[in-house]
Amino acid sequence: MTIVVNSGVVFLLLALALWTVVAREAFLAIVGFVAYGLLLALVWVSLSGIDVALTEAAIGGGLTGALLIGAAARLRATETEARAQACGRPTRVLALVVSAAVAVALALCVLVLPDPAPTLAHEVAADIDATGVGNPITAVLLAFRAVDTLLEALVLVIALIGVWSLTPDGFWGGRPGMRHRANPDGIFGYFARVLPPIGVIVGIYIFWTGADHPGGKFQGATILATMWMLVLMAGLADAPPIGRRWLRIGLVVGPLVFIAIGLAGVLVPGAFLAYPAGFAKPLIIAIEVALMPTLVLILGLLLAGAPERGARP
Amino acid sequence: MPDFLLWAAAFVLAMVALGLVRVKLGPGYADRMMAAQLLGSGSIAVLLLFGAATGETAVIDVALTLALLAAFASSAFVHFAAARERPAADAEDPG
Amino acid sequence: MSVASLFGLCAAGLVGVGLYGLIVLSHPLRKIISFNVMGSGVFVLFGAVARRGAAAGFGADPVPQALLITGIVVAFSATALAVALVVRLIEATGSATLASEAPPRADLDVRRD
Amino acid sequence: MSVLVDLFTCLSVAAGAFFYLAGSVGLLRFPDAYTRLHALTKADNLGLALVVLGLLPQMGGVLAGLKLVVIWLLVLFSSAAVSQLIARAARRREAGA
Repeated sequence: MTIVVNSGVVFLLLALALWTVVAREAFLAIVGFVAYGLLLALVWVSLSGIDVALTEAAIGGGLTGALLIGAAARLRATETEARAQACGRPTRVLALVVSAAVAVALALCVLVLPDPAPTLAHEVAADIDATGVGNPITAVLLAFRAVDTLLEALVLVIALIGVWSLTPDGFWGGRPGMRHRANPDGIFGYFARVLPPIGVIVGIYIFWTGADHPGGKFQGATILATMWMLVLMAGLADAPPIGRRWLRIGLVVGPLVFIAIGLAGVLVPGAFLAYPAGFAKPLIIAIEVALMPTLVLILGLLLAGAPERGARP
Repeated sequence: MPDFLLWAAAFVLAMVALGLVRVKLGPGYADRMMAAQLLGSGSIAVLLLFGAATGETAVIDVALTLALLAAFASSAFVHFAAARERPAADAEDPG
Repeated sequence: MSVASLFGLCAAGLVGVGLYGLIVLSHPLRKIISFNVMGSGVFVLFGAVARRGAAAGFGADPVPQALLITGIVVAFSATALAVALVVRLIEATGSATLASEAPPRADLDVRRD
Repeated sequence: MSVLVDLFTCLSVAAGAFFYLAGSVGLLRFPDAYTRLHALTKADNLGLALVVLGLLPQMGGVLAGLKLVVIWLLVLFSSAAVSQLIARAARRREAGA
């Protein structure tokens, strides 16, 4: 019976993917992409990945959509020029052949996947009690494969440095993005005053519930970051100058605590990122709490873009 | 009972698909900006029905996140689509 | 057909569609969107593999799922960097072309004020 | 008792699904953006309300039920605000054109 819902989801998903490719304007393509991202959350629920569904709903639907739509609004003037350079029919046919071949090859691979499938679920089930957390995904992210999560946090910091390095020389240390002006007494201002308090509670709830149920720091941090951006878009507050000391400290506190706990693991249990027996859960919570502000700041500032005005408001 | 809820989920999904036809046809920007809203309320209902049918209560948290983020995405759509309509004094001047 | 194979085949289709858009579309922003569609196809494929690994009371293998969460966040950060690069490129050169023979504008550095 | 509860769920969910149908038909058939917006926001919100109402007795605990109601209120609030914003943007565009 679930097959009817799932087939419907697959059909809509492929239709929306085609839409994002064939749409004439970038704005329309992004509308399709956001709808596609929201629908992907349904896919993850069907694939028993509630944690992934939460991440996809937050990042795929909301954050990426807002990032793209902001860029599209600024780049609108260049679209006709790009359309004029569209590639000719031979290239299109060749692209069609190549991408169809890739799709068919992948589909064949899906059909011949080994049976029974290899799985690490038994190992996770055997060792999850030692970590003290109930959610297997959190156990993998912060205990069994903690080094991946550490590197991911570093990737985020480096991406932000990459975005900031695009700052024009005169504006280094200035405020990212453009100053949004909206009537603070208008509907958007009202909306941006009422929604963030609710969003902050939901974000912290999703973060906190991640220890034992689906949820966690990435999902919670994304919700908090979008609420911050909502306040900025409504013109109720301005983005901080990137030179601020508290900002810089907030950006590195998470990875530094993570690395410090990892190095402490070298001394006591004898391996990088190993937790002493019985202390796994408090250490995991310490890392998560320290990573939370870093993730909120980085995700929000990635959305805001490179500085393009001075530090004065 | 679960079967009925799944049928209802499939039906709502079909209705969302029908609504998306309008979004695709346009003609105005307003019709396009409705997409995130349509998908928001539709996919929340599908998620809740699906979760109730399969007994997966954590799906409610996904629906909660979706409700917040769909609201954020649709307001961002309107904000940026409207910002580029206004003259250069407002948003188009990077400094 | 099982859920995993259904979404696995869907993922293959998504990768194909995304790849086509990545090659054919000329505006860099559109290329980024197509690349994201292709990337999500890869994620769904990996998710289908995780679903097949359901065992020990879990609905799916938790290790690939944790990697997927990492992957989605990293994909977002890469997208943000790419978008920032495109915005800066277009504001510096006034043109959306990625073709290498396009002459750079002489006033490339006027913004250094 | 349980049969009655299930019947209530079925009726309420079916009524909710009907309002989704009404919303989509309105979205397709109404003549301009404002009436289409009206069809989408009002009908879909009522549809979601009925679906939530029907699912409430199926939820195991009070917390889950409370979250369902919060979701509905959130959607109600955001679609009320966003539909206003969309309508204003459409109006400005008309006035400007």
